[in-house]
Amino acid sequence: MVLMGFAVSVFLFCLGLFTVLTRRSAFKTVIGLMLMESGVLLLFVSWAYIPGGGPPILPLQGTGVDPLPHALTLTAIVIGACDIALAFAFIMKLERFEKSVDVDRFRRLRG
Amino acid sequence: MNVSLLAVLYLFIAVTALVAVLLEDLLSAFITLSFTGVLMATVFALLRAPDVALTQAIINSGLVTSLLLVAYSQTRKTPHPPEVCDECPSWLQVKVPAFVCSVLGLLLFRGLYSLAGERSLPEASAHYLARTLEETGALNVVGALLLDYRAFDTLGETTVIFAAVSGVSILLSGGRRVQSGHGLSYIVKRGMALLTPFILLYAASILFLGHLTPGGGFPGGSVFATVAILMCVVYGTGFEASRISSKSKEILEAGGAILFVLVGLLGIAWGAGFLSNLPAPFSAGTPGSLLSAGNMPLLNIAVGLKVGAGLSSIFYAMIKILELEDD
Amino acid sequence: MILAALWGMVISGMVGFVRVIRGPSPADRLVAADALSVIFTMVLVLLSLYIETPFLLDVALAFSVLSFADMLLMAKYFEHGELHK
Amino acid sequence: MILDVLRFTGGICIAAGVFFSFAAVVAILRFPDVFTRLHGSSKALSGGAILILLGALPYTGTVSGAMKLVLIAAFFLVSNPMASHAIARAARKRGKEENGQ
Repeated sequence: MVLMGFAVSVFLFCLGLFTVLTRRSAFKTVIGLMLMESGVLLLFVSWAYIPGGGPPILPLQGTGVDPLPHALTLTAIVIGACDIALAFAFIMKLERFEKSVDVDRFRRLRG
Repeated sequence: MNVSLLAVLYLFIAVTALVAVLLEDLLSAFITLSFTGVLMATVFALLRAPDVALTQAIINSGLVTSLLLVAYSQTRKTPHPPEVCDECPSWLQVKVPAFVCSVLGLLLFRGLYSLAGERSLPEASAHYLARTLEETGALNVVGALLLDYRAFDTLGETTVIFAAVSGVSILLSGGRRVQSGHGLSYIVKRGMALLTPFILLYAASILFLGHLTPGGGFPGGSVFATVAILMCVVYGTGFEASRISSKSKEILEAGGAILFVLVGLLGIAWGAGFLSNLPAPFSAGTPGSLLSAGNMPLLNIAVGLKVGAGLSSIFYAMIKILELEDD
Repeated sequence: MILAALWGMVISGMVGFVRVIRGPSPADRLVAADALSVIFTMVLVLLSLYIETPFLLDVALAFSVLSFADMLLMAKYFEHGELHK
Repeated sequence: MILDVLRFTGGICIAAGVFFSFAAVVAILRFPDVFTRLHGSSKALSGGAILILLGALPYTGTVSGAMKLVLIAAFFLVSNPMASHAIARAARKRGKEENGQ
């Protein structure tokens, strides 16, 4: 069961990477980044599950699941949302200057 | 724990993600992606992570979708490029990236396979689960981790939010401000007027009960930001600007940061260290009551102010830009 | 009982998702998204009954508020073509 | 005893709600155009969701859980028709523009 979660999170990560590598629209790139982030979140939470554990809210009945990855995941979700907002701001600004959302066209960004 | 239900949900997540990547139409891809978000929230709920499920359902499947829609609708005049590059040779388009990704996936899965053995609580987590009530007075262990044991991390995280808000505001500054009162239809306006107080009350309940039930500053602040987004959508941008000006958002956000740091400095003044909770003058109170867990309600309010004002000002900065004067 | 209802809602969600994939126009997809957001909220409610964790009702309520906001945003984007009018 | 009767009634309500939700989904899949799909889905799904929420009431162990269920039902009663109305209006306006010009 844990392995299933790992498999899906690896699949999401690789699908996101594939999207970033192949798609030309900048929005699709952002979608790929979001999928990669989702894969990592799923990995953390599925790893934190302990069979038979309850949610980490006191008072516990029996044992609880591992609360530490939950806290890290919560932080990662909020920071991921801020990242994505910043990415959109970049896309909107680039669209205004380059008149395109094609990632291949953003030549001036090449170092 | 129902394994087959979990398997079906995992499969559904994989299918929605695949469809979101493969669909040409971006609007449908965004819709599908928000479904991936809520299915992941369901899986988190099934894996007994209610805090993460709440935050995921609010932020990753709700707020991010609205940001996607706004960014897309602002750029929809430019034609969107074809899915894959025409000039490059065909083997470079799909086959090589697919091969690289599958090899990477196999390696990652092989690496993770060794983690999947019999799992027991690590020492630190067992300590948190056993002694949170005594050391912080809070009932929500994840909230206590965020705001007591690792409060310094949370301060850093609010700094990241501040950096993102200033980045978005600087990038999207300039251009004319659009203030229009053109919203949705009359029925939606009246219905929204009926709903707004209840949504605000619900956001406040998530925010203030963060140390007792799942919730806290991050989800609560995001629901507050949602109210600003809804007002902006339903009544037009002019109404939202007249009610909550960007100046007052700035003041709220700065106030959240200052409150967080002041609560931390109070711990130093007591000689107990930055952001210390129960060793400082805060009292644990009765476990389970509203005013318990020392400084955690204060820190929740600070984080909620910061996140709510920050996310709504990001949304407002995105929605207000138009073409530059010369267009 | 609750588990059977949960399965029924998950299967309804899967069937409705076919319309999101197939829908010829964006409006069809919007309609399907509106329906599916309600169905997923119900999945969360039934799940909270199934694993006997009343906190999960919070997740369902929050998701219903957020999906409502998203639907209005999509409808407005769709009606005016752009958002700031 | 009385809880058993309530739970039995609630179970019937949940079954009816699941049936209506499934009918709504079939309507989305089978009906020919946007407005008939919206008609089928929004009505059946509002009713089905509220039936499920009311039927779930005796199954929650706590009073606060039951209050939250009532809250979700009330929210759906207001918000779901509003969203459907906004979508229908937008689709009609879009359709007019595309046909007119």
